[in-house]
Amino acid sequence: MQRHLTITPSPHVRDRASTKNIMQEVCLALAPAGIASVILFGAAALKLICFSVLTCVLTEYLYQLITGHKSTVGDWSAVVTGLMLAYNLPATAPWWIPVVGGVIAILLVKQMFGGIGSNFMNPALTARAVLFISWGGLVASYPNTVYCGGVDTISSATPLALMAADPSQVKFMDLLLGNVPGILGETCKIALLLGGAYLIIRQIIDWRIPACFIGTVFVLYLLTSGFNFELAVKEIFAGGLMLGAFFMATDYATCPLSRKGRILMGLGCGIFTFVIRAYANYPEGTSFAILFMNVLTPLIDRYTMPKCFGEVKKHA
Amino acid sequence: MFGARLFPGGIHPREGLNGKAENSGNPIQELPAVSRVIIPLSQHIGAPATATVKKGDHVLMGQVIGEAAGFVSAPVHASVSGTVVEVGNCKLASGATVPAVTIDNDFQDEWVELHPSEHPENLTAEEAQQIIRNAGIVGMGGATFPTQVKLTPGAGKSIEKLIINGAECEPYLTADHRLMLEHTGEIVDGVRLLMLAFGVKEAVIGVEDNKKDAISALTDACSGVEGLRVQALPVRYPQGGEKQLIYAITKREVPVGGLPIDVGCVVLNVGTVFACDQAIRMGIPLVRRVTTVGGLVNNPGNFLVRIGTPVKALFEACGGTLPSCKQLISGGPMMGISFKDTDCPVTKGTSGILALGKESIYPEETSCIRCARCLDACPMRLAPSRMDSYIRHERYDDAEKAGVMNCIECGACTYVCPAKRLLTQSFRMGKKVINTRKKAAAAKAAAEAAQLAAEKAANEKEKKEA
Amino acid sequence: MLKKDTFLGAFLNGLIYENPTFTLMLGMCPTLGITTAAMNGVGMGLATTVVLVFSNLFISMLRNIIPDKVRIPSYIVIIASFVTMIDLLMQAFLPSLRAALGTYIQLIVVNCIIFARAESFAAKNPPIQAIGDGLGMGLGFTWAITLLSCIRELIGSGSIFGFRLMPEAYQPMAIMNQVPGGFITLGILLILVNMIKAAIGRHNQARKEELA
Amino acid sequence: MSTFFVILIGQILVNNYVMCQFFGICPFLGVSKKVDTALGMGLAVTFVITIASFFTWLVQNFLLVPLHLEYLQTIAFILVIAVLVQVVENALKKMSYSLYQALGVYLPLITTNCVVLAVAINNITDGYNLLESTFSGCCSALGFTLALLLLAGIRERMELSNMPKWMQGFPGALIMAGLMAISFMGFGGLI
Repeated sequence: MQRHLTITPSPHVRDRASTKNIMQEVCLALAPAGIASVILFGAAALKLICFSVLTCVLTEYLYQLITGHKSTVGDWSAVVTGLMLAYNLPATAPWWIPVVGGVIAILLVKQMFGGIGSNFMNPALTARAVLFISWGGLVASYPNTVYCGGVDTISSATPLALMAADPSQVKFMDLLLGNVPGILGETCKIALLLGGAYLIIRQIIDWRIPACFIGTVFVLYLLTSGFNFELAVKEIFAGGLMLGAFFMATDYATCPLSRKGRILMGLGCGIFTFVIRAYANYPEGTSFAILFMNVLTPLIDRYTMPKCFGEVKKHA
Repeated sequence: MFGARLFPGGIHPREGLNGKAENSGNPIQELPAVSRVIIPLSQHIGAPATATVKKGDHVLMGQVIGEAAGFVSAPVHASVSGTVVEVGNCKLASGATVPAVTIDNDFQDEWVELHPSEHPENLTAEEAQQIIRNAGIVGMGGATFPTQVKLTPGAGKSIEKLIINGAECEPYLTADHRLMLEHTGEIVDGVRLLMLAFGVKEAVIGVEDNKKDAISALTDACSGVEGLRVQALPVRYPQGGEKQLIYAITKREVPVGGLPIDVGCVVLNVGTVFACDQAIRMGIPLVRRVTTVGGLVNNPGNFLVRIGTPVKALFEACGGTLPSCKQLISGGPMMGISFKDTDCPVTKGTSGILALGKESIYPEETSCIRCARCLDACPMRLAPSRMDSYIRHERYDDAEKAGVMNCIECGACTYVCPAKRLLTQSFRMGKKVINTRKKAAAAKAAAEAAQLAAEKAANEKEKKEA
Repeated sequence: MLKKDTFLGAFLNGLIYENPTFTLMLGMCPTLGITTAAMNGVGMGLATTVVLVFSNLFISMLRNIIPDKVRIPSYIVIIASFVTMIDLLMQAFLPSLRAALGTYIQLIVVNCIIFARAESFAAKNPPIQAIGDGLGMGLGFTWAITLLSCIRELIGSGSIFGFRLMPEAYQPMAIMNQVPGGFITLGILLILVNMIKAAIGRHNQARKEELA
Repeated sequence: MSTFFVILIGQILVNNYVMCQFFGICPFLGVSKKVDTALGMGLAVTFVITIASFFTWLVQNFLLVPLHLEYLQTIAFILVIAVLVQVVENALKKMSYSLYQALGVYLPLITTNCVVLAVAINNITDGYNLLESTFSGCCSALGFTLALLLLAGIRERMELSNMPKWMQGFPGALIMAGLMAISFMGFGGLI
């Protein structure tokens, strides 16, 4: 009877979900977009993904080795960061771009603030922004797909830029399948929708963020274009909006905790994406909008904490 | 996918072998009396009862062996007839050492003279309170709060609604389920008597709808009773929490720091109501209860056990634990206490005894990833991850502001945490520290006030003398 | 360590021990604002040093005359006068450097280093030490921001003082010339300085223990 | 109207004095440990800058320019600001003691906050009229407050994370500020 019995505090059953399998599921959800990018942009895409993931994992491993922390490489979070970083690069980027980006993402943004869960900005997006600002020529050039001119040719304009001139120039089917110039992960919307739907069904991400995010952008375009439905639909299917809304804005560490806060996060991302897309220097506003909302997140959290059960009645 | 819910938060805890599904079909069987029972005198919240017997005394079944010591307390009765062999201490499953009376069973099952109520349907509130108090009835869902205290609303408050807790939301436990099936009549009768005695117009029996047979049985039995109805509740833990159940049924929120009576409700467990019925109709005090034995045992079942029976007798009746058993739990897997010593007695609050496997062993804690699952799971709408980090950084004031004192320790946050953080554990510790500090502060303030008063008095005296 | 109330002591204190940038964390705006090129660092540092020395000197000389109540406006007037002089001199003789430094020259007046030294040192010490302190603090500030600007210029433009040092293939990291680069570089530099300090501290501690 | 909108967005987001131009870094790093104090400081600064923008514009256009004393701008402005801070402090003490208690401790620090002087000088350089100057001053100060609040929020959160020892304090705050500044760069070219 007494053999190897243990005493632990309650509760005595735990859910099966762990950090590791959540991250693995995110990787799984990211996989279709990765496969699509290899199909669309060829071996160059695969090379960048490998470099990015390897750098992230290695940086995390080495940092923890040097500082004497227990290695958290096994939780797959570095792999997720690596994938997201690669998805944010054009296929023409040289090999050292994901390497520099990976080091920045893991070291500067994540580990220096205490590792997983402690970073206040999305590592992959921050790294992308740094690369973007530093080497705009290399990171902000968008190659054509294999099926449309070939990866060697740099497109003159992304769908977003084309649409600014005339929405009918861009075919909806091309947007959906990803046969448009752009960064690796953003072009194939079917793959992204698939991954996003998977994450929502598995309840890994909160549907409120992508729904509010995409919805806000859609509504704003509809309103400002005099109810040009075609433009509004194409706008939400163009650029990095889907990638950002499903995979970046929903990053646990950098989005608000409460449901109300998450709705605000989605709205804020949507508004800033629209504003930057429509009026600022950069053709693509998703990443900067998300980064800005990341910075706002602690304040959102502060003011949207749910009221304790029973506190509402007291004031009424 | 998202599941219906009638209260904020909540989870669906998973079950292992011999859970509700396997065990709810096993009828209640009476566990044969054991030769020696150890009856703790502290089986309730409040002051321990004071022993009224001494070594060598002969006691009868149902005889008072410990008297309630104060308002928030409950008497304790002998569950067998026999000879008192020791008035000493015993260890409970929680590890606490409490005073206890050990009785050697003479197997005569000789009852003391029972005093059934002469007019059960015309009891006054005071009479009913007295009967319940004398019967030693406490909350049998596990909280063990003396029932008559609950039924004594403070000045200016009245019981509008009686809510009967048949939710039994903890995994594995089926004792209440079986009780509702096999003693439907007594339970409904008990509710009716309480309604009459306390002038309550409305009563609701809340049952989770994984107990369809119990719901239909109760509904049938209720049909003749005015103001009493059965409400099926979607399955969700912790539906059986007082505040959650009240909200699920009445949509009233018990205010922070308040009691159910503040919103006109009193919540009683079905087991408690059954015990009340027994006490009023037959004069039988609380000496037995139904306990589930489940998990990794050979033959799980629901047993009518005499209070004070060592837990090992239950395991023996179940054919022993399976080799894969790693942990024994008293109570449900979410809020129960793990224990090693199977000599500890079954008490009034023992709703179940479980044997769990390696899933109950704690995995290693990792960093919080801010997934906010704990926020979604918290039935009190708290932010567990945040309170946890306040407590771990020893910022107790902030933790208190964040509402840690409202935590009901249901364990839902800890259950869902993918980083496997020991949230509930941390809150228990934090609450303890905050309470200790508050007590210290109050003591200090009282001392200062006393000193001030003394000085003032001295000053006045001086003045008078001058 | 030398005592602060000698000229040399005050000088070294500012230069190293209580370096305004790395220890006192004063004067952050110019430290970050103009350090995109090494030359700017030197120019800003020296301009600040001149103002600091003269304001320290004057405030120290007048320390027994200025009534306590109006000391802050008085200091501000003294400092602002020197800043205006430096500003006008630079506009006349170093127009390109003045243009590169922009408003920051005028803002020397609110540089907390100068104000802090006036308040906490010059107002309490005789002129010689005050000059020492001004010189030490000023040069301490100068070397700190020059170091910072060298790093930023090297990574952000591939050169130092305009001389290309990085190989031809190196692609300059433009963000170093912008606001984020400034903050992050100083942050990392500060981490390194703190680590070196801690290492020296441990070393001294060990030696002390050895001696004892 | 559109000028005012441009000023609003420009001073708060695009040309945020702290995040995009490196002004007022000392109070930005110094008073950003707690959101509550950051808010107090932000409000005090907003109050002073708005009034200072108004008066420095008057001083520039009705005193310095007519007398051809533009080269005394720095001295004149800093004096105006120092006097203003003093006046505001005294006035607050008399008029609203609760407000004085809330903002009082921050007021003396404002004299040496370079945002105040920088805003005053830039208003003149940008050729704004009196109303625009005052509005721009107010918006700049709100931008400063925003940056301060954001950093304070992040620092409060980071206090609860397991940041390595060597990151705590100023180094961490600087790197946080740097990352924040990246997020502000997206607004480039908005106006």
